[in-house]
Order: sequence, then C-alpha cells, then structure tokens
Amino acid sequence: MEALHTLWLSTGLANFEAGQVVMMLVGCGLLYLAIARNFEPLLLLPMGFGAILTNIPVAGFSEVGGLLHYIYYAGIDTGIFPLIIFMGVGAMTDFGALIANPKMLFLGAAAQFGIFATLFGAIALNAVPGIEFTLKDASAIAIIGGADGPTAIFLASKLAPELLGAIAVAAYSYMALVPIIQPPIMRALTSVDERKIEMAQLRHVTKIEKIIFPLGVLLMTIFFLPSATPLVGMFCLGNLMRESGVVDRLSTTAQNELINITTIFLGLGVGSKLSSHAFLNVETLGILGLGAVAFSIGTASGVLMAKFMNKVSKDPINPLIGAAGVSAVPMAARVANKVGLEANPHNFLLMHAMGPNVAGVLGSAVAAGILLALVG
Amino acid sequence: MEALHTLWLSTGLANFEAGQVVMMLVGCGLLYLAIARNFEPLLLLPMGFGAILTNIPVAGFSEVGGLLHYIYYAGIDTGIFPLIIFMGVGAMTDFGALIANPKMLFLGAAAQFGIFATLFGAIALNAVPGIEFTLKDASAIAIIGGADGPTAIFLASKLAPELLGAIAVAAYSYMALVPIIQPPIMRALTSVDERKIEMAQLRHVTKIEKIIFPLGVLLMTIFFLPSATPLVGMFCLGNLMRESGVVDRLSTTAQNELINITTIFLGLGVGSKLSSHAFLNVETLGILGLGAVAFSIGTASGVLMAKFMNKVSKDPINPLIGAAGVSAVPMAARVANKVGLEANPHNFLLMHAMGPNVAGVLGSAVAAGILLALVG
Amino acid sequence: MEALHTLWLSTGLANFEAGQVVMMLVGCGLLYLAIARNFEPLLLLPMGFGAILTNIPVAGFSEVGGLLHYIYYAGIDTGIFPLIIFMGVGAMTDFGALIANPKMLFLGAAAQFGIFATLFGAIALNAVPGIEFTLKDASAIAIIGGADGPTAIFLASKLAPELLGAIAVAAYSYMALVPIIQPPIMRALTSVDERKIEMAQLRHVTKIEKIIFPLGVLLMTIFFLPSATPLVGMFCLGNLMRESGVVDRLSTTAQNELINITTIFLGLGVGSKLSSHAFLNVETLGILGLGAVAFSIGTASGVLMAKFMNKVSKDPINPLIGAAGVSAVPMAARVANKVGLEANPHNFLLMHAMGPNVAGVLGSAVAAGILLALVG
Amino acid sequence: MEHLNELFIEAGTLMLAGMVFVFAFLGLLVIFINAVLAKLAIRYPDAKPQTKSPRAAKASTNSAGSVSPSVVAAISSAVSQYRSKHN
Amino acid sequence: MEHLNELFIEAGTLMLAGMVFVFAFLGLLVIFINAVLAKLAIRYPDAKPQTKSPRAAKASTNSAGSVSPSVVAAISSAVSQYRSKHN
Amino acid sequence: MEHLNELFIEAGTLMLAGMVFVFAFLGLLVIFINAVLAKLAIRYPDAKPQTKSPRAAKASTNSAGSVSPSVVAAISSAVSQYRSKHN
Ligand code: NA
Ligand code: NA
Ligand code: NA
Repeated sequence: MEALHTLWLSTGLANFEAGQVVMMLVGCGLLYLAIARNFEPLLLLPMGFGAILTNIPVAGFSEVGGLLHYIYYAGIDTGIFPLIIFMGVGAMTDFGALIANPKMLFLGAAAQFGIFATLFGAIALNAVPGIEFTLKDASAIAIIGGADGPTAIFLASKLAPELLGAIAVAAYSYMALVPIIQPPIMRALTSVDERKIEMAQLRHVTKIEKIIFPLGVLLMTIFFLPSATPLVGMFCLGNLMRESGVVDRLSTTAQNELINITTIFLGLGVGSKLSSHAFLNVETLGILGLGAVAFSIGTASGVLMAKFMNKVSKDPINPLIGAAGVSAVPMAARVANKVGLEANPHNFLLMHAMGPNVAGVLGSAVAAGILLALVG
Repeated sequence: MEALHTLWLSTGLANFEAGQVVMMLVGCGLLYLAIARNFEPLLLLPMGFGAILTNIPVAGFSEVGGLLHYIYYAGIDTGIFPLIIFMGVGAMTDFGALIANPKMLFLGAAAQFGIFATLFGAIALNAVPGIEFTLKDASAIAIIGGADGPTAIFLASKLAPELLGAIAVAAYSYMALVPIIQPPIMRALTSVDERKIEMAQLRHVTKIEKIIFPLGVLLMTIFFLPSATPLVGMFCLGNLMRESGVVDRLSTTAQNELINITTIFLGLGVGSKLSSHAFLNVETLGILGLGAVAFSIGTASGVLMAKFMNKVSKDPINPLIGAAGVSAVPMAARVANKVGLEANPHNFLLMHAMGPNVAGVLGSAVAAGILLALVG
Repeated sequence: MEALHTLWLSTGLANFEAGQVVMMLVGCGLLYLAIARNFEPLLLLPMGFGAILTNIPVAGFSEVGGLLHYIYYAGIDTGIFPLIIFMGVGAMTDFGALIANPKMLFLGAAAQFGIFATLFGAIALNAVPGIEFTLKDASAIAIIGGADGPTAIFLASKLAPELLGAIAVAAYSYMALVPIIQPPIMRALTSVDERKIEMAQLRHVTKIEKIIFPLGVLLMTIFFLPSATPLVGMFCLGNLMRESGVVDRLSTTAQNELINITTIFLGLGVGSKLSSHAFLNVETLGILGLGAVAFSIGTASGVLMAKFMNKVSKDPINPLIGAAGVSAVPMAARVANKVGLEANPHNFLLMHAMGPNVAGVLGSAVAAGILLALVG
Repeated sequence: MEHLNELFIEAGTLMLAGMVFVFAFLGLLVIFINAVLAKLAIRYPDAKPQTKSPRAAKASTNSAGSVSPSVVAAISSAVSQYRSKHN
Repeated sequence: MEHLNELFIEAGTLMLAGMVFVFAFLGLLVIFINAVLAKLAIRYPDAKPQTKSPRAAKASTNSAGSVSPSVVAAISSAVSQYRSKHN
Repeated sequence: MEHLNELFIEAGTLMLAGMVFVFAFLGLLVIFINAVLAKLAIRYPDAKPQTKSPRAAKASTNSAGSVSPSVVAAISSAVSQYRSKHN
C-alpha cells in the first residue's frame, strides 16, 4: 500500500503545475507544425519534443544531472552547436550566383533593415506595461528578422538566454511561414511589369573564385567585425571545405552526419528553454509579434532596394528577388521564383534569387556581429 | 642501464596483479564470445576490449586523465550514452505489429515478472554468506530480466554503478543466449497442438496511428511514471522521428552513425567497470545466476500468459509468442518463429511475435521506471 | 558617433598585433599547401583555418568561452581526439602484407632511428643561443621522425603542449613532402641493381591470423610497454573491429564519419596552438630543421637495414622498401613503388612496401611509448 | 535475519506493486490503442499507396545502397554489349 | 519615460550605425568580388571542363544517391532483356 | 656546458635504450607471427572463398559508391535504346 502511495506521489499527475501543462501543449503544437504542416521539421520536431520533456514534473530533464541540462550547457550555452550547424550550412552553400552578380549583396544588406527596425520596435514595446526589454533583449529579438536559425540561437544564447526558447520558436516558425508572409508584401510593392522583368544569364564562376571568396569574407570580418568571426568563420570553414575540393570526406560529413547529430541535440536543447516561467508571459507575445514585423520589414526593404537598383542599374533587376535577401535559404528564393512565374510563366528567377538569398545569410551574420559588438 | 631499469619498472610484467590478469582473461572471453560465437558482438566486442584496457597496470585508462575515465563519466555516469542508444533503437522499431494487435502488450507485461521475481531472488541471496545486496543492488540486478541492454545499463548506472560491469556482462550474454535458454522452456510449457496454432493475419496499420502511438506512450509515461521518461522519452523521440516521415535524415543518422559511435564508446565505458575488485567476487556469481533465472522466469511467465489469453480470447493465440515478451529484439521473436516452425512448417509467427517483442521493450522501460521511483 | 567609435574600437584593424598578422599568414600558408599543393589537406586545411581563427584579435577563440578553447581542452589536452583518429586508422589498416612477411618489422624498427637520433640532435641544438629544449621538448620534437600525425600530436600534448603547433605543422608538412624528401636519399644509398630486385610473392594470410594479430600486438604492449597502450590499444581496437567481421557497422563508422568529425576538430584544435608567442621564435626554426633531419635519417636507416637484410636473407629484399619503414602510410610505400619502377618497369613493390609501412606505424607508437615511459 | 525479513517484505511489496503497475500501464495502453488509434485509423486512412510500379521498384537499387545481383548481371551484360559495339 | 527616451536614442543610433555598417561591409565585399575575384577568374580560368559528356552525366545517378526514373526504366528494360535471353 | 653534457648523456642513453627496445619489441612480434600466427593459419585455414563471380563483381559499383565510367556508358546506351523503343 505504502509502495503504491509512494508510486502515486511520484506520478506526473500528482505533481503537475498548470504552466507545465500549457508548455507541453505548446510542444505538441510545435510537433504538429513540424509533422502535419512540414514547418522546418528538422528543428521544430526535436524542439517540440524537448519542450515536452523539459516540462515533465519530477523527471528533472533540465535540472543538474538531467539529459537536457547537459545538452544545453555543453552545446548551446557554449555556442558550439549553432557554430557546427553554421559550418554545415557553409558546406552546403554555393556562392556561385552571388559571385556572378555581386550587386546582389546590397539586397542582402537592405533586408537587414528588418533586424534594426525591429530592435527599435522592441524598445518601443517597453511602453506596454509588463514588458521590459533591455537593449540586449531587444537585440536578441531583432535578430529573428535575420531569418537565420543558427544565427538567432547563437546571438540569443549570448545576449538573452532566458528568451532563447521564444526567439527560436519565432525564428523557425516565421522561416517556415515565408511562403505565406512574403508574397502579399512582394505583390503590394511591385507592379506586374516589374514582376515580369527577366534577368540576364549569370556568368560562369571559376573554381578559384569560389575558393578565395570565403577567405575574403573571413578576412574582411576579421578586419572590421571580429565579434562576427565565430559565425562567419565557421561558415567560411564549411564553405572552404566544400569548394577546395581536397577534403570532400570532411565536407560530406559536415553536411550530413555531423549537422544531423548536432541538429537533434540543438533542437532538444533549445526546447529545454521552453519552460513556463520563461515562455508564458506577455513578452513572448511581444516577441512573436515583433518577429512577424521583422520579417515583413525585411522583405519590404529588400524589395524596395531591388526596385531602386533596377532604376539605377543598366542590367534589369526583377524587384522580387529583393525579398530573398532576408535569407531563409532556400525558401525565400523559391518564393521569389514562384511569384515571378505567376506574372511571367517563362521567367525562372531561382538562380538570380540565390544571390541575395546567400547574401542575406552573410548580412544577418554581420548584423549579429554588430549587435554583439555594440550591446554584448 | 638505469634507463633500461626504469623501462623495466614501467613494464606491465613488473606491475601485474593477479586480479588484473584474471579480468583480462574475462575480457578475452567476451571477445571470444563476440567474435567466434557472434554473441551480441556490437556491444561485447568493445566491452571486452574495454575490460582488457582498464586492467592494464601502470596505463591508468580508468584513472583521472585516462581515456576510459572520460568516456565513463561523460557518457555513462550521466546516462547520456544509453539514452542515445535508446533513441536509435526507437528509430529502428516498427510498432505496427503491436498496434495491429494491442493485446500483445499483456504478454510484454507478463514477461516482466522475470524482473520482479528476480528482485525477490536477489534479496534471498543475502542468506548466502559474502553476498550483501541492498534493494538498489537487487533492483539493478533484476533488470537483467528485462533483456534490454541500454535499459539495464541506464538503471545500473543510477542504482548500483559498482555492479554495472557484471550486470552488463550478464544482460548481453543472456540476450545472446536467448536461442539456447528459451526453447526448452517454451517446449516444456506448451503442447504440440498449442505450438501449431496459426494466428489471424494482422490488420493494416495507418501512418497516423504510428505517429500518434509514441506520443501516446510518452503521455501516459508522463502522467503515471515520470521516472521512466528519460528512457521512454528518448525511445519515443526516435520512433517519432522514424514514423513522422519529415525528418528522415535525422532518423537515418540516429539509426546509423550516431548509434554506432555511441555503441563503441558505451562498450568501452562499460568495459572500464570490469575491474577485479568489482567483478571477482561471489556477488558476480550471484548476478550471473540471477540473470539466468530472470530470463527463464520471464520466458515462462510470457508463455503462460499467452496460454491463458489463448483460452479466453476469441482469436487464437500461439503461446510461443509469449516468450518474445522478454524483448531481446528481434532475437526472441525469431526464436518463437523457429520453435513454431518445428511444430508446423507452414506457421510463420515472426510478425505476430514482433508485437510482444516490442511490448517487452516498453514493459522493461516501465519496470525500470518503477524501480527508479520506488528504490532510486 | 559614439556607436561608430565603439564599433571601430571593436574592429580587428584597431587591435591587431604584428605577431597575429604573421601567424595568420602562416595559417594562409598552410591553407595554400593544403589546397593548391594537396599537402595532407585533411589535417592542414582545418589546422590552417584554426591558426587564422585563434589569432583574430578581440574574438577570443582560444580564451575561456571560445570555441577553440573548448575543442582543445576537451579533445586534445585529454588525448581523446588523436586516440579516436588512431582507432579509425587501425580500422583502415590491413596487416596482411606484414603478417605474410614478418621480417619487415625490422625495417619498421630501423626507421625509428630517425626519432632517437633527432632526440640527440634536439639536445645538441641547445648549444644555439635562444634555444632551450628540455628532454621532454626534445622527445616531443623527435617523434616527428615517426611520420605519424596522431602519434606526434598525442605525445606532444603530453610532453610539450606549448610546442604542439609547431610539431604538428612540421609532422604533417614533412609527411606531405615524403615524395620529395625520400627519393634522393633512396637513390644515393642503393645501386641500380639493388633497386631492380624483384621480391617473392606474398603468401595468403588467413582471417584468423588477422584477428589474432592485433590482440597479440596489444598483449605484448601490455607486457612490455604499458605507456604505449593508449595509442596501440585504440589502434588495435580499430583493427580488431575491422578484421573480426562481426561489427562491420562500427568499423565502417570508425573509418568514416567518426574519423571525419574528429579530424575537423583535431585540426582546428591543433591550429589553435599556432599563436605568435608559441610559434614565432627560433625554436620553431629548430623544430622544422630537426623534422627534416628526422625524416632523412629515418629513411636512410630503413634503406640501410633493408640492404643489410638483403645480404643475410635467403629471399631477396629490395632495399627501397626500407624507406617505407618511416610509416607515412601509404605515401612512403607508394614512393618505394615509384622509385622501384624507375629502375625496373616490371617491378611492383607496393604490396611489399606495405609491410614495413604498417610496421613503421607500430614502431613509432612503440617509440612514443618508450619516450613517455622514460621522460614523461 | 530481522533485517533480511524486512528486506523480503519490501521486495515482495515491490514485486506486487511493480507487476500491478506494469499490467495497469500496458493495459491502459491497450485501451489507448483500441479507443484512440483505431478510430484515428478510420478517420484518417492512409493516402493511396505510392505510384511507383513494383517492377521499377524491384529493379532499382535497394535501400542499403547495394545493387541487386540481377541488376549487376543486367549491367554487366549491357556493358559487354556496349563494348562489343564500340570497340 | 526618461529611461525609455534614452533607450530610444540608443536604439536609433544602433539602427543607424548598424545599417551603415552592414551596407559598408557588404559594399566592400562587392568591391572585393569585382576587384579581386573577377581578375583571378581571368588569370586562372578553370581547367578544361570534365570530359564526362552531358548525356552520360544526365544518365548517371544524381547527387543524392537516388537513381533517376529514366535510369530505373533503362535498367529494368535491360533486366528484362537479360532475363529473356538467359532464362 | 656541464648541464648540456648531462643532457647529452641522457639523450644518448635514451637513443640506445630506445633502439634496443624497439628492435626487441618488434623482433618479439616477428617471433609471435612465425610461432603463433603461422601455426594458426595452418590449423584454421580460411573457409572457401566467396562465390561471387569476378565478372559480376567487376561490373558492380565500386567501393566508394560511385559508378565506373563504363557502367555509365552502358547505362546511357541502354537509356537511348530504351527511349528509341518507347518514344
Ligand atoms: Na538573413
Ligand atoms: Na523487456
Ligand atoms: Na613511424
């Protein structure tokens, strides 16, 4: 009898708190988005699962000695997991389209206005009672506008670890929502004629250019923004492994097994920050709202910049590809392609949109570095 | 000359203790079982090798700064390695046969009597002079009857780390011996007619069932047995990755590279607990004996439960598949199939035996959770 | 304005020290060797990159909290990474050619004279003002002559961590230079007639021999040189996994994903020791010079030993294969084959040279063990 | 002995409580499968099976990445045909 | 409110400095590509392209390791030819 | 100089002891191979070799998983044959 009573006292049912139940539902919601809606499942599935695990009463997943505790402190608090992911992403990225048409970097730059405008917005939200964002918090939230998961997690783990869960949820959810968020903005800001613009074919990019490019990017980052070198450096290492052609087995591993293993644990570890006291408050609502704003502003500023460049450039530039500057590789580029096809069924913008798309990755890593340097 | 003398003093020959020699022979025995007899080689090979390494005089593999010391404390003491293995096993497990015929869960439940009867037996062994098992020790030993390696290692690392080596040796050895231990018990408890029973074909199981099943199992574990959630949770995560179909690259990695890497280090780390003072005592004999008892009782209770269910159920149930309830996936199911074929050459029980087989995995994880909750 | 000033103060340009610039150029040089000259790219590429990263001002890659700091202390200071690499190399090594012709072990032994002669030379360099090598330093430097990367890194991390960067650079550079360093020495020490010698075909080696061999090597190391058991043990574990045939999935993982992942981080971690104060001094020049001497002496003593054995043995031995005794698998064996083909276009020495080649790996692991035992 | 008796009682209680719990837990799971999953299966049946014809699927490489013997035979035959035509 | 105003000013400065810096940085990268890479491309053109004919390349397995449908069809046709000859 | 001389003596001793030991160790290994392994090889010869015919093996994909050029050629030829028949 006593044993059964002990057993009862050790059950979840006898120990649940309301917040834990709600957070488990949030975790289930993330699983639903991942599995049924295919929203960035590679991260949202382990993250949703981690959210469930961390909120189990008694089990202590995120307390000292718990699995998620080890994962979080070994991999996320140190920044190691997002950096390994970034290395893998670098090894998967082909900068050919960007090197062929370097002006596209300005589109990647313009789209970062989403980040800095959101920073301003986050500070403005302090006027709402119950919300109190410091500059560090605001910076970590604003990076959602960078539409780059590992960058957001890396920056949030440095500047505002207690907001990490909400920021990661927002970042990945909006990245998955890119095909829904972007098209109306793109259509609103462009005329049908602009959307029909066909672009000149890209020139051939040589092997040596692709090898020197990541080194040049790293060098410039070292010179002007050392605080961005962890992100940019690991990204460039992955890209150099890819393009050098001499370490294919390392490049393949970085793109596959290593990034897969890290993704599982990164997701679990981020999920472990989805505890009720960190998530169930009005600040999370603010973060989710600001994330949507950030994406929208980033998209709009990319498109407007492309419109402007189309005016001043001798080669025609379809303004739609400006939207790809938010990164969210390769989804945003595909969206640009799709919206372009609607206006002109013979207009394949995908390759042209890859330029601003990868420029956006660089742009948001640079923006993260600036925020680290100035408020970190 | 002095250098040669220093060299001599640093040799193994000048520093051997008898116990170390014996334990190295034990390690060689494990290698023999793994390589020549194909006894669970994936774990016994690295484990036997670890046993040899840890007993090398002077080398200090398991002392501070030694390789096995790091492996043990980072991966086994924390519970991380068995949990990663369990995630991989989950990603390899198809619950289809169990969902199609859920009554099979009772067979998986019945077979756990091997665990609890052995717990009783381990306490009884305290009557033997020289043996002194606490309830924690007894629980860690009894879990051998669960016929599930990672579960046994996880529980032993929490309840009785000093017995971990002997428990792991017993668990994996008996799992390899399933084709020898089980058939006589199965034949003794069943008539030829019972062994000839053919079972109805299993219904088709849909994708959505397979996706919801791991979540349901996790939910119930959260409600009723949070102490089992590390094991069950990681298992269900693996299974969800498999069945969701949206994260195939993660599922593949969990089933292959990640589980392989972890298996190598888990084996080495478990082997590092095979030191003479922890293994060469009468308690180890008790553990080995109890392990055999546990497997036998588990097999018998599974078979008897199946006989009983065959009597009360409208669909015929071949009692042989009850033996598969001890888990030891997929060996026990194959044994049931083989013994069934002896009695009826047209009777393929394999798919039917997979139900109790995977039920046994859940059953022993639940039993481990109970033991953790009540004596941990 | 203030923000821009803060940003400027945080740039690399405002914080560079001359030494860091030079070390980045060294890193670029390593990348050049790796990519353009294909010098051991698997290690030199991540190592060169690590050298660049560790010298970035402000970024703090190798300070507490920095990525390279974690990598170095978790993987290299503990010795774990080189040991994992060695396990993978063991899983890639086929000892068939050596078992078929065991005398080749004497060639592997003779080539280790390169190590011990260099140790003497390193002590002699103390006569040069500004150089002060302890016996530990000298031993760590001398192991370069072993022509085995992981062995050199393992020993240097134990005996002279502050010299690790220079030693690893020298070891891998000279290993890549084997096709340039060895042929002139080989030609100078042999007559054309000797180089034309054809060798008897190797006997068939059975599976059981290949399985027992790594265990025999381990046993002898345990008896006579326990300090070498970390290296030899992990090597033999890898080889046993390969040859046993029962754990192919572990062997495959050890040879591929696991060694690839470890190689990336090992390279980065070693590169992190290439800081200006550790590298930019006259001692590094001494190390680079001594490395060249070590390789040359090792090559010469291997060839001379082979000449001697050819005189006393009844089976003819082509002296060229003695040069393969320095290890540098499989490059040195290929060099022996190539130089042999110049003298006799029908003389394929590759398989014969694999014997001394893998013997050299064992020889230098044994030499490392001796140095650890006597000066460690 | 005193102490041993106590342990026996504890072990017996554990045995009883444990088996009761295991059966209750897995029994609930049976109910869950019958009550929830079976209904889900009816409400959300699988989409129609993949369209790949069995013949094409059989001829393609299998999941482990190795090539089936008949494909190897076919390829080697194709190779020899090709060579006899082109050499 | 005082405090909030200060934060606003800081945020505004950050926004300005940040955007200036991002444009400057990526602008420099444009110059780097135009000035350095484009010249490198001219001076070190790629070695002549790989000799694999585009047709053969198209027919071979694609990068993900899966086999394209036409290859599967070809193989299955070859298999059936082979079988009809050898059985 | 005093100190250096001492070091030299130590280094010389190390050199001597080291080379003696290396030769002794690897020499013992020679004996081990000749005495133990060679006998094992006679007592436990390998089971009969695998049955795969050399031609089939040659035609199959190589170990790195890539497909040999002749196979690619054969497949592309098969593809064009297939197409000319089916289109
Ligand atoms: Na971005
Ligand atoms: Na079980
Ligand atoms: Na060597």
